Amino acid sequence: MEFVTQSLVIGLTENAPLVLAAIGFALLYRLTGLINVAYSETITLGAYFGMWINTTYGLDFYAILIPTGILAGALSVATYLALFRPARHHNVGALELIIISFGLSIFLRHGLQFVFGYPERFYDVPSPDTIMILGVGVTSFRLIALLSVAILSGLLYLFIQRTTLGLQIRALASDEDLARVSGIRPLAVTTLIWFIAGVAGGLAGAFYGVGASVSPLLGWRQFLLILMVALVGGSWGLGGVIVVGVATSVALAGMALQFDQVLYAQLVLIVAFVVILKVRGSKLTETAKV
Amino acid sequence: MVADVVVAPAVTRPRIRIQGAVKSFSGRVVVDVDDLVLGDQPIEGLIGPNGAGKTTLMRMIMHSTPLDRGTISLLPAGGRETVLSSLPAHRMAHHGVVKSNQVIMDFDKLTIWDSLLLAAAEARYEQPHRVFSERTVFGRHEDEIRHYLDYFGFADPTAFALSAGEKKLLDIVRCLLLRPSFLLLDEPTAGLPDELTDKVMTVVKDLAAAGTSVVIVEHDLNVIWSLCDEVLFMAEGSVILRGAPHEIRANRTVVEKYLGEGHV
Amino acid sequence: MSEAAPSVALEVEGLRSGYHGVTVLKGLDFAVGSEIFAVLGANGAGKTTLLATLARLIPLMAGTIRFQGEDVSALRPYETADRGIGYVPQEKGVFTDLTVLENLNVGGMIGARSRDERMAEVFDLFPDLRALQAQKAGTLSGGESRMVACGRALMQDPRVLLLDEPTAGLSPLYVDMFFEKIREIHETRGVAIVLAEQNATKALQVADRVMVLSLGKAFAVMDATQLTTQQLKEGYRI
Amino acid sequence: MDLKWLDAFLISGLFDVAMVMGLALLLHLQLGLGRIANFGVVGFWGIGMYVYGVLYVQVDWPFGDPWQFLVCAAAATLAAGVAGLLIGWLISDLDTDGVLMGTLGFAAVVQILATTQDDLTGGARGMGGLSFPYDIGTVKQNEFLWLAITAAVVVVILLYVWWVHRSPYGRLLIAIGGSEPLARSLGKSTFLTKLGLFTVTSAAMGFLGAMNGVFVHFLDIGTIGVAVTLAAMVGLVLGGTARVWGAVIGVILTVGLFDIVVQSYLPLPREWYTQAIPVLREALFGLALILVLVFRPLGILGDMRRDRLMRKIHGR
Repeated sequence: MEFVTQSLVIGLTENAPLVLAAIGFALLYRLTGLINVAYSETITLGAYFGMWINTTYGLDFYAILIPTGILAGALSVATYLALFRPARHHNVGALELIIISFGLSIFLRHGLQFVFGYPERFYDVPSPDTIMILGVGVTSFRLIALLSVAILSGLLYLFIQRTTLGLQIRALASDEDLARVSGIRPLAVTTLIWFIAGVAGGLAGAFYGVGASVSPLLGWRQFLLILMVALVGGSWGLGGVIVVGVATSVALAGMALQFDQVLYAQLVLIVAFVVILKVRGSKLTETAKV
Repeated sequence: MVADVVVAPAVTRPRIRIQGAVKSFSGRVVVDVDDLVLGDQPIEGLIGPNGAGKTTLMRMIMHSTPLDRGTISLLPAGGRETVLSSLPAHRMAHHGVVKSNQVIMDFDKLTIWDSLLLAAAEARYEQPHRVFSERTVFGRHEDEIRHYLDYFGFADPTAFALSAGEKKLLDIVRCLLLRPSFLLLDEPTAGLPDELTDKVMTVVKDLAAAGTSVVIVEHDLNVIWSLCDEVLFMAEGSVILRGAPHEIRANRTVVEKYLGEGHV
Repeated sequence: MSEAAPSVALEVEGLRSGYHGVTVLKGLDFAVGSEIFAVLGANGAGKTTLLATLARLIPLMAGTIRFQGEDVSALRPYETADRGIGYVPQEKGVFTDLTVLENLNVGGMIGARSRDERMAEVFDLFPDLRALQAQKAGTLSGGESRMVACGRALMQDPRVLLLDEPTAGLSPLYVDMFFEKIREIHETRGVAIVLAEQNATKALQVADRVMVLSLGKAFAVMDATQLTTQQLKEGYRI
Repeated sequence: MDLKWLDAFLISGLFDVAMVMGLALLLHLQLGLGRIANFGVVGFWGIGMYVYGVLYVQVDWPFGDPWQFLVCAAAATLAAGVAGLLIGWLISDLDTDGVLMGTLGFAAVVQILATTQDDLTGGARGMGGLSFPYDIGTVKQNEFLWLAITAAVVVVILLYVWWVHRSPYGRLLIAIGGSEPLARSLGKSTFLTKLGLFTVTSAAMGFLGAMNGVFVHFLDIGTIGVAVTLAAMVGLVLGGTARVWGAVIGVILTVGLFDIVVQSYLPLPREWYTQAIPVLREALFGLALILVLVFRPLGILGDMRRDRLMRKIHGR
């Protein structure tokens, strides 16, 4: 019993940003069909943006969330307009687009390393209190991070599900041609999606950063997990991403408690996800065009 | 359902038997064939209004569209029955069941020669350790390929197929090189100039005369009326009539289904 | 609704188009006024290509399309939608991931009139949809999803409605109902309708004029009442 | 042998070029012909290197070099081949997204195992004890010979690739890369073909990994990072994914230019060498990958010219 509560509390508080990041990634994937490897750097840069605003202007952590989100969103839109959209216009194939995003990811990551060097950096925030929840000590930051992520995910979910813009996004994702003849402007809506995905990624980065530390590899370390959650959970919609994300977080924490090495938990998860994908992939071999 | 136009099946002709085959897309039943045997006659035409399920039925036979339920089996000319619907798509060609494509499909990085050699090449030469087998494969199939190239008059077979007509023709020649015993043609003449249509039809007739069963789906009904020994009329997912071309052409139901009731 | 459409809604000159380098439509000339204009023809005649070209989903190879006097040949689909061309494609007319209500709302993003008003009109036209509002469009029956597709296009307040085989694969009950609705849409709203249809009998009952397409060419363009069965059979090559 | 003209930097630079060229040539078969985007090249290379290292160092062999090398390298090749078979089976019927996840995941798994099994691999501390399977004199002479052997292996791979382009097998790979459903309808088992391709190329990647282990003498989990995959990919993409010589030209222009010319001959600040230069290298490689794919997706050499090739081998 103790094990279960521990896994739950640790998993949810430590890995809360994962859910937010996966939602953003999955949105982009579902709408544009693009696996954006450079999304990991949107997360990293979000963490840096937040830290920069926080340490330069001495702003409170919660005050920096809005500018951080906007900056990360703008960055995400910039990569779309400067890179992925022109590439699409040049008729670059889907496979090449992934490689481009892989190149962008590496470029940004190592560009950051070149500028900031290796040392890990920290947000300038008052040292957190530790609160006991179900017998597990949790820092107040992580608790608030969990709360914020839950609220943000909820807001994002509502935005996508309930607003007119969200409806346009879902319509475009569902059937592009039909959306176009229904009067939806693909460019505007696609830009919006990149912005929202960027905001989600950037905020996830800020939460990762304030929870631990900031380094150029912050986002890349999480990327495989985000990719797996988004690919596997995404087929059941946004709700699926959230559920799979939460389950992954808890499983990660639970296995970390069980095994002597945290890495084994990742190992098990990677294998599990690839097997799920394989089993589902074989079932999905629907009508070929021959 | 099938009108009782009983024809004594030719013994040596490969046939395909479709039993209780059902396929629906998002709740709509597209194909529902109770019991149907194809291949009793050398060339059979499959016609019917839009959405009758002709292309879907063809794809079900090739197992590129999985069946919801039912079985499709091949009764070869003198051999054991093979259940096609439990085989993966690439095994169809091994049993001589081959289909041309309705939509133009081509390997855009392969030349015409490449494409034909690919179709003709045996699997044992296409192994990672047999990288020196090109001459062998070329030698084995050169004459046959040259025959088709000359017959259809490809402009430059060492180059890529450029026009839609050339691609369509290439698709058909690929099928022929697979030495089909049961050939399904899905709109073979769409986009082809008339003289090539005639050439394709001549080849199809020769093939049928040599023992291959041919089933052809075609929108240009002139082709159907002049080429087929038997015509199957499909509507709402099942074959509701079959018979000689003139019988089908004169049939009230066919005219009704095509033009709507009242137009007889 | 009360506002009368200009006498010529669509003018098409020398239209050629197709897919993957195949010319499907080989030079069409016709004009559609404030009427129901039926495009008849057998499989593969080019009906679907024609409607998708008019909706600007397929680029023109040659020719022009004018809509209420304006050349729309180079416009994008969402621009023609804004100007008042509504399009209901064959079979795939609904956003399967969205609910019925959401499907209708997507259409309602265009146009000045209040969305609720238009929604009420659509529900008056297709009362069955009222009960299905919350259902995912992908789970509907064929007839229901055709109603949603039609409703979505009507929410755009179109001046011209392009309907691609609205009754293909539907049960006879729905077919009759649909043709009545098409008549009703045209008469009460003054919407010009281009109706691609294989079922000649039904189309001729509602259409003012018809064009019979045969292998990408116009076999005949004339008043619906003048078309003979013999002409039809020739056009269909039966 | 007088090797005064050859400094240590140059030998290791050339070795890097040969190693990456070998990987890029193998990646060419997967990506350029079969259109399978392997983002886990380093996993197969790394598993070869570590299996070789662990067997060579930790097992008490009854015989010495060169047999010890041959046996261990064979085992490394086999291990990488089996890994290729397994991963190939997992991803062969998935689309690019699944392939990305499977291969990236595999590379992560190899790195995790190399880290956690530290009683065998030395983990983060690294593992020494490897040496050349011969001794012909000075360190420089030994290294030079190994470089020559590696270059010969790469030439063999190049020849193989050259022949694949001229074989029914290569034609089938190109067909599968172009349209899998169409290839299937022609009776080709696309699944088995992809599986075979993945097994063979992965095994070869593993063998190259073992050869790398011999040269560097010291295995370190830092060397099995994504940089290896990137180097092979950027070289191949720059030169031209679809062409035989693409990998050769591209790797010379990327790894060759950077590891040899920039690192050895450009007057860069000394303190840059430890940290800044490798980082700069990756950043530039990433940038090159983007620029090439956006502005010239087929690389310097452009698309494959099957029309010319067909004319050459079969006449008009």
